[in-house]
Amino acid sequence: MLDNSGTAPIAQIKGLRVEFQTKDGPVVGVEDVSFDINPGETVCIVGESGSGKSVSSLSLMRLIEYGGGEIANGRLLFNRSDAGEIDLAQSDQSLMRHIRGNEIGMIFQEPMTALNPVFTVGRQMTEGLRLHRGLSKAQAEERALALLKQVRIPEPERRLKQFPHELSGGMRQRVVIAMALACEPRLLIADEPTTALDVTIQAEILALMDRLKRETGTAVMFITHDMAVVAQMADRVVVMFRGLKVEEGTVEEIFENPKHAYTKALLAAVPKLGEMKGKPYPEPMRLLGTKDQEIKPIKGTTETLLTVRNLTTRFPVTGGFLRRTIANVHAVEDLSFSINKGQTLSLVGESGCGKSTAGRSILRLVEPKSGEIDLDGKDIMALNQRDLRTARLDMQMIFQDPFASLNPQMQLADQVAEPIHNFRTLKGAEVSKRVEMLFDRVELPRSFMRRFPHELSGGQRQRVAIARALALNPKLIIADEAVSALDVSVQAQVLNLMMELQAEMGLSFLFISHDMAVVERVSHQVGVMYLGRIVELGSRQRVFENPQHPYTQALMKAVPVADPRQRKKESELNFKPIPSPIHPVGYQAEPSAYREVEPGHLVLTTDSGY
Amino acid sequence: QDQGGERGRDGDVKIIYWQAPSIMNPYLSGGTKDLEASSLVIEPMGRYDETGAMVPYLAAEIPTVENGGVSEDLTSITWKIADGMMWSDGTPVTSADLAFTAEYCMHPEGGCAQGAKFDGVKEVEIIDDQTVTVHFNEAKPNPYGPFMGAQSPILQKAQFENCLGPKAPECTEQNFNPIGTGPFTVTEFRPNDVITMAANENFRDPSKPAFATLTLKGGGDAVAAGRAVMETGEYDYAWNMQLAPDVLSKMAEAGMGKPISAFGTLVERLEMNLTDPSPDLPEGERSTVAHPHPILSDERVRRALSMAIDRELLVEVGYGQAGRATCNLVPAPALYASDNTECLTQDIEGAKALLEEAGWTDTNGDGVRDKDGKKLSLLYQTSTNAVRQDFQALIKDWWSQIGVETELRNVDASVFFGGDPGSPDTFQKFYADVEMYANNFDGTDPQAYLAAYRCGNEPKPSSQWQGENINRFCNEEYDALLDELSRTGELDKRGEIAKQLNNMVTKDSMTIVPLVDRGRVSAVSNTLGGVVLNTWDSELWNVADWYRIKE
Amino acid sequence: MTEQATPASPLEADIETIGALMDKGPSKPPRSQWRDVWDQFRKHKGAVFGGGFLILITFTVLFGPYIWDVDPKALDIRNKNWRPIYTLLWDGEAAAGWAHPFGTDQLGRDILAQMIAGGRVSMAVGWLAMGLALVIGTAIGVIAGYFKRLDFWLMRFTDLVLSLPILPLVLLAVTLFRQPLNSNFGPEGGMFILIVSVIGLTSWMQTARIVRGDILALKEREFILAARSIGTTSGKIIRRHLLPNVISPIMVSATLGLATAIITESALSFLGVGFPSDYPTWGKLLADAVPRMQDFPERVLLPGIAISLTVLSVNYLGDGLRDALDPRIRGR
Amino acid sequence: MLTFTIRRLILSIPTLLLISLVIFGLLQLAPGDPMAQVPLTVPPEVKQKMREALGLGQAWYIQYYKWLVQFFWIEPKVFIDYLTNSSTLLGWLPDTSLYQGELRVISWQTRSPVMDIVAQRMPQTLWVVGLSYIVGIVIAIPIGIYSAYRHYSVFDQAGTFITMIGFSIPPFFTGPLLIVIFSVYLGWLPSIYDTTHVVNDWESFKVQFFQMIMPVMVLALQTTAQISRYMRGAMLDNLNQDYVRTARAKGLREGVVVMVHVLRNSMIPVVTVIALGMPAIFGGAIITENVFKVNGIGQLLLTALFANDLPMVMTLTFIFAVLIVLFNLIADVLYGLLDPRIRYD
Ligand SMILES: Nc1ncnc2c1ncn2[C@@H]1O[C@H](COP(=O)(O)OP(=O)(O)OP(=O)(O)O)[C@@H](O)[C@H]1O
Ligand SMILES: Nc1ncnc2c1ncn2[C@@H]1O[C@H](COP(=O)(O)OP(=O)(O)OP(=O)(O)O)[C@@H](O)[C@H]1O
Ligand SMILES: [Mg+2]
Ligand SMILES: [Mg+2]
Repeated sequence: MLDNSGTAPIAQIKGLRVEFQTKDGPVVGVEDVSFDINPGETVCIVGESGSGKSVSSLSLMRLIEYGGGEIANGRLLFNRSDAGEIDLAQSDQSLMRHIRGNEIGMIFQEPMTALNPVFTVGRQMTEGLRLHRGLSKAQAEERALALLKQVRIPEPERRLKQFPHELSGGMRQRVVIAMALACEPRLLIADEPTTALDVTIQAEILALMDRLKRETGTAVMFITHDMAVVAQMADRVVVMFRGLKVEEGTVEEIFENPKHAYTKALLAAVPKLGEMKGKPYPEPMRLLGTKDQEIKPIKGTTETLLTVRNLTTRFPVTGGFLRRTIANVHAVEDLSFSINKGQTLSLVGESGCGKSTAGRSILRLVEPKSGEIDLDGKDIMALNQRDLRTARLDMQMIFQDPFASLNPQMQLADQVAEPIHNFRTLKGAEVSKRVEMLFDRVELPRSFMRRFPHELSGGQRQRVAIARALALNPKLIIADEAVSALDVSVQAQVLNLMMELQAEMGLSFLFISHDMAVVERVSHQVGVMYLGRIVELGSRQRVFENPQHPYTQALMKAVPVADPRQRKKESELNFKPIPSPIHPVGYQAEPSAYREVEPGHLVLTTDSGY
Repeated sequence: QDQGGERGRDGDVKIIYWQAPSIMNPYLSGGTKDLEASSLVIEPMGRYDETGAMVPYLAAEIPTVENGGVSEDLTSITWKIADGMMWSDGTPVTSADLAFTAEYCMHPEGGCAQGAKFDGVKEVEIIDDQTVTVHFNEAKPNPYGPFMGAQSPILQKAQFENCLGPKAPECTEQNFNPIGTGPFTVTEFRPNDVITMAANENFRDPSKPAFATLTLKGGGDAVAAGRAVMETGEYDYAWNMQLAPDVLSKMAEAGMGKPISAFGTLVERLEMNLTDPSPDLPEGERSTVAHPHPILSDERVRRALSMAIDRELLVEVGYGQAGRATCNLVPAPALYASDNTECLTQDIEGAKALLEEAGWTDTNGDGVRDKDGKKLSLLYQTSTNAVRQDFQALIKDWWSQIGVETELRNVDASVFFGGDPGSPDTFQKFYADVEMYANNFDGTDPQAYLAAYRCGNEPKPSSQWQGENINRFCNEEYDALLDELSRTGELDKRGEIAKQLNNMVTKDSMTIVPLVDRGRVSAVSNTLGGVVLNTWDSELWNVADWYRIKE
Repeated sequence: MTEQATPASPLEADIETIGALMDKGPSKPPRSQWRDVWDQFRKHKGAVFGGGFLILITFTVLFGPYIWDVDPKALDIRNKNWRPIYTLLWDGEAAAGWAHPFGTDQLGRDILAQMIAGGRVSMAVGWLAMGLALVIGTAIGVIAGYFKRLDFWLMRFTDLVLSLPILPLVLLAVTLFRQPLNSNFGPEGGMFILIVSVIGLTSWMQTARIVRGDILALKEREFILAARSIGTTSGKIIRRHLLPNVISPIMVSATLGLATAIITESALSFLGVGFPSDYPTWGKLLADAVPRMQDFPERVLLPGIAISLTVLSVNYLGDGLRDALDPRIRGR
Repeated sequence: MLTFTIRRLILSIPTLLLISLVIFGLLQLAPGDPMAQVPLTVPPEVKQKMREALGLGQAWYIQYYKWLVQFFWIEPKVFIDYLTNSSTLLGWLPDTSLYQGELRVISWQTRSPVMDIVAQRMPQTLWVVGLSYIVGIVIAIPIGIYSAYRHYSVFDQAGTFITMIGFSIPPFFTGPLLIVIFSVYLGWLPSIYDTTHVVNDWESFKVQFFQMIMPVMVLALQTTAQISRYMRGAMLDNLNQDYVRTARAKGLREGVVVMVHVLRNSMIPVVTVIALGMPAIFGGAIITENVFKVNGIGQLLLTALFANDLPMVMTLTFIFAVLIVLFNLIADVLYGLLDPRIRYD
């Protein structure tokens, strides 16, 4: 696989430089990048956010022009099977149209928006086939069906007639992959195809791509910043940093013997499942470049801050003539746990299992149906709207998507200051002092205070969200997937920051995530959720080292390991589709009953649906 | 000239009325447009011609005292239908139709718009198949109300029999398509839009009308109507060209048609409010005789206001050949028209002197006269209409020259002329100091017209603000003269009294300040012959005589 | 924290402080938000022209009467129907002269003075009615979109107003309110308030619908939830978070609203229910001149051009402002 | 979707009743008198009699109730009778004869049933105003698309310029202007619309075509200006979406990318805007109809207003209100149909 040296590389990027024209003059997206891709090989491009990975791939498709970019320099040699080698940078758009989709396929970064919302999946899949292959409608549909089967989408016939929003994120991503594969391109570019997905689906998709590559011999250019994924997928790795290629090598070389400082830093920042084995308390990560950092475990206290008992949240599904509720989404079902002061409880689980809803229910941002919430002696459920507002002084939330949770029209300083203004905890010049302090605290330059959210990177935005959550000195912070959207190096920093704050200020966290490695790093307690219920709850050490519930075990298995020598096989994975959380109105959910396997380690005994 | 010939030889004639006719029954609508449209189809016993003289239509002759048609004591009139008069459906016109027409209009629940025409009628007696006698309650010096003129045409009994009183509005078919004796019959009536007609097969003169069909289109505005006749030649005849003279003459230059005009009794006038319209008064006392007008009660002020006006210029600006400066309320017929002309010359200096004399002086030098701390400031209202607005501007200008401040107001015509007692803006309520509009009288006799200014006939709360004595004029002498007029049958004597009455409200007291004797203007295509503009009856009175001029 | 270190190799130094903390370019001195808005606005040529022209027109109608101090209502009947001064270029005989550079109308009123006076009224009516419509439309739209319970009724109320006939409404308003307004603001002021209110009150519906639609979508965005979680009250959520985000459709409504207001006023005048007869507005000048359009084309063209140019410049101004106010576009 | 529609339809009944009450109240309160057009020569007491004959003296609630009964009970009966009696569509059904000569909504001006006149006016209104709407849309959409695609290009600027001028010039000016040019000077087109004209062959079609050009164009100008703005805005919103890039990555031609992928998405808001503009078609165009003497619904309303023909104004306004409510609903439903992401239940 690796030494196809006999055949010529399918694509060669030589000295690529891409510029964007902006109001402040030209901005360089990619400075100088060169690498080759050989047939049947997977080349992973890694690097921090904004390092030019997407720009390089778009340049190869010559789509960069539509985004306002310009290939200022360099050659993009592409080996066409019949017509020999051509320079894509020089070819005209009509030739490019022939190549795009036909000889080079591309999977885009955002599966959610990459599909046209108003056309059926079938329509969008057959388009390229009919264009490039000249198939009739029926033939194209047949081929699309075959493709959907190939990417293992359940009920493929039905999917063809569905619209993108009717599919789950994982299915949509698979449709995009199938579409990119439709004309059996010789080169497939996959731009972070799994970043937005949770572990189980990610594992499925990675396995699928690997299989397809093996079966069709397509060369793959795989862009990601997740080192674990790289370890699972890559033949060769190209490391990019600030628009430059800093290192290139086989996957083993890179992982076992990184040369460049950035690569080392990157690898150091990757949390690895099992690293915390034997340690009872979470501790900050050791990052490169912070030599004098002192690693102290965070113990927290044994004093209870938050107690949640039998929390149930349902969303009504209305329908029928008078808009009556005909069914309920049982998003959170009989949830009980508690968090101690200065400690972190993590909720993990599959997408859609009710983690976010649980977090929001505690803040009563969605109204729970029943249950008790007790925050430091205050009965949250009993509060009226006014007192609830006051109660939120003590509990704050960091939302799942930092970009969505910031007002695009407001300057960051104002957004961070908003809670202070709301509660008038400070006045006048003190407010700006506090905001400056918060920016320093989350290590954002003060010059960012006047910026708008879109002018920041994802990691920076997440810091703003954290700063905002800290503005009122809360006792509890609910961090909903606070780090999932970040690239590893930034993620590590943010995690360290959170732990640092916890150590200093005695904050408690409810940490919601689906990334098991991260959870292992930060939590004192872990709750595994499935279909609205906690199926397993206990101290992090117990749950991770001795998983009892079958779902927890499956979840552990799906986590990709950042080690190229421990690749998972597709056959090892078997996921059941999640059953529907929607039940008719009269449905009586049975209460959860737990068995205590060890002290403080509870496992659900009643039916979880898994 | 018309060579004559068979009926319908000249094809189609197209008439445009910028106000579209909405009904073909003049008894249900007093609107001029409806009256004139229906005059193409239904006819009275006799009509007034362009000189105001009566000509028989369905009647054998016009009844007079001389020929014995009108009784000596003026209490009855006998109409005789000429021989061979036929409805368009071929049945003969009989005295029963006449009697029915009177019954139709006099029905108490019918809301007949021409009720005034049948005022004082005691009964309509059928003498024989072709003769009826109308008996009046008392002596009628002018007995030509019923069955005479465009307002009172004959309806066919057979058609309207079931449409009496409250049933009248339900007879849509009848109201849109009356069977008549006129030169045309309705083919299709589209209310407020277009009427298509065809020549009446049973019309009494076999060579008339010259046109086989007639289209009467409605809608738009006067400019567009004039344009269609005089500039594009799409239409043959356009009604009521109320346009500024320069616009009209410009259109005529296009050479497809020309404006024609004729004078009647319509006078554009200023009415002076003799009572106080001040909003400070309690509602119900504003503009009532309880409070005389603080400024305009003084005859000298009224006179000064009149003297400041240059009527000739008004005519030039507003009406051109369709107007004549006048000082009279009754400008015609000659028999009743007073000959006073003294107001025709503008006299700014005289007006100023008169105001000085009345005690109005400009003490603070702001250009507006005052007296006892009260400014000589007037509110001048009229209905919305381009010419009236020009008049307002000009008159305001002149009045400012003599030190009178004027506030202008124009009110939508449907409100101004509507009698809604709830609205403060009607001309009857007269919540202003001066107002301007035009009025005339039907036919040739001004008695009822002059009787409007009788004491007590003013609009007031107790009469729901209805009443015709708009100025709240009150003069015993005037009332006595009116009584005398109603007793007098002799024409010359009547003329004398009418002139005297006219002078009392205009020249002598300046209660009414006449401005312009407004003629009717219509536009007629150069290819349309036989048109004689008539202001005393329907404009389309002689449509049977119209013909196409062949090049 | 991040800007002071100056290590040997920039790349190495960057790695020292990995990640998101550094700007690649030199960090620019902080600038005020309004500077940015202004900079972006300045780059939009149309907007600058539009704004400039609007200022010019506003100044002309505001201060014109002091420079060209002819009374627009003064009649000069001997000098009626003058042509504009430029007709002398090809027709030496024409009645024209510097006394009335734009000519006079059929009563000898100076057209230049009338244009200036008319502009004052038209611009005032346009701006005020548009402002009123915008305020009402935005308020109703925001409330309907934000408070689910009120939505149905407010939208049906919008339907109701949409179906009200404007002419009887004007007449009714005149009847009911002229007297009190007259006594408080004078006849012209009173009528002005009346017309502005009626136009404003009957033209907010489009804005309301659009704003409501946008608010409904915005409300589901997470930053609104975030704002609630940090204790922002509903009023402040609307003011700080929702309104700035619907500025773009509001701008479009404003542009169209100004034009509609000026035209509605002129249509009312045309139908005879607008301002008093001697109260010039562009719309009325235009309507009055239509019958004499062949002889005196300038009388329709002057107000016509004035209206069009105003509307056009407001449109460009709106485009520019919208771009300038949107930080996402401004960043580019 | 169906239940949503039915639910909204049912809820719109009380709304419409309320609207009818408000309109009725407004018209009752508004000043004006149906007798205003009767000449002053007719004495006041006669006018008073005429008013009484029109039923004007009654209390407002009695008048309102009468109107309600007439409009909602008697007129539908007449309509059903018409359907089963003389319409070609349902003429085969047995004659229903529901209408027993009760009093219908009668116009004060013409003393004839309002609905008959409305039915008479509908064809020309639909022809002229409807066609102008279609023409306007047909012109506007390409302009909007191309302006957005070539954002800030010369074409975009010129398009904006012309549409804005079109939008800002009132029809009472453009109408006479066109008449002066094309009817007076050039003599190509008639200045007066013939509502009785029947199209039955090529010649008469040409006549119809010529008489429709000017009013249609004057009206289309306004539509074009508005719709092209919306179209441009919607296109701009969609051109930068990710799925556009996906479409390009499939190797589709620009034409297909823009005209299929982007256009389809952009049409969603535009189609609803178009639907919302529909009631105005049935409502006619007051000034334009008047200028060209098209005498459709708009002119009918105008004359009725000036004649204070309350039953006519009331009925027309209410029909208009019904259409507005209906088309608002249609717009919402269309939105749901066109955008698969929106589900109403
Ligand atoms: N349209 C654009 N206009 C201006 N600058 C751009 C544009 N697109 C990308 N850039 C710049 O180009 C650089 C590289 O961006 P690119 O999207 O390739 O990053 P990336 O490596 O894909 O990051 P991520 O992991 O966040 O997707 C960044 O600095 C970015 O700001
Ligand atoms: N507002 C809502 N109305 C109806 N159903 C909802 C609503 N919010 C969430 N749900 C449903 O509740 C369930 C739980 O959703 P939730 O967002 O809590 O999942 P999650 O565990 O946070 O998933 P993810 O990892 O994707 O964020 C899902 O089935 C979701 O579809
Ligand atoms: Mg990227
Ligand atoms: Mg979530």
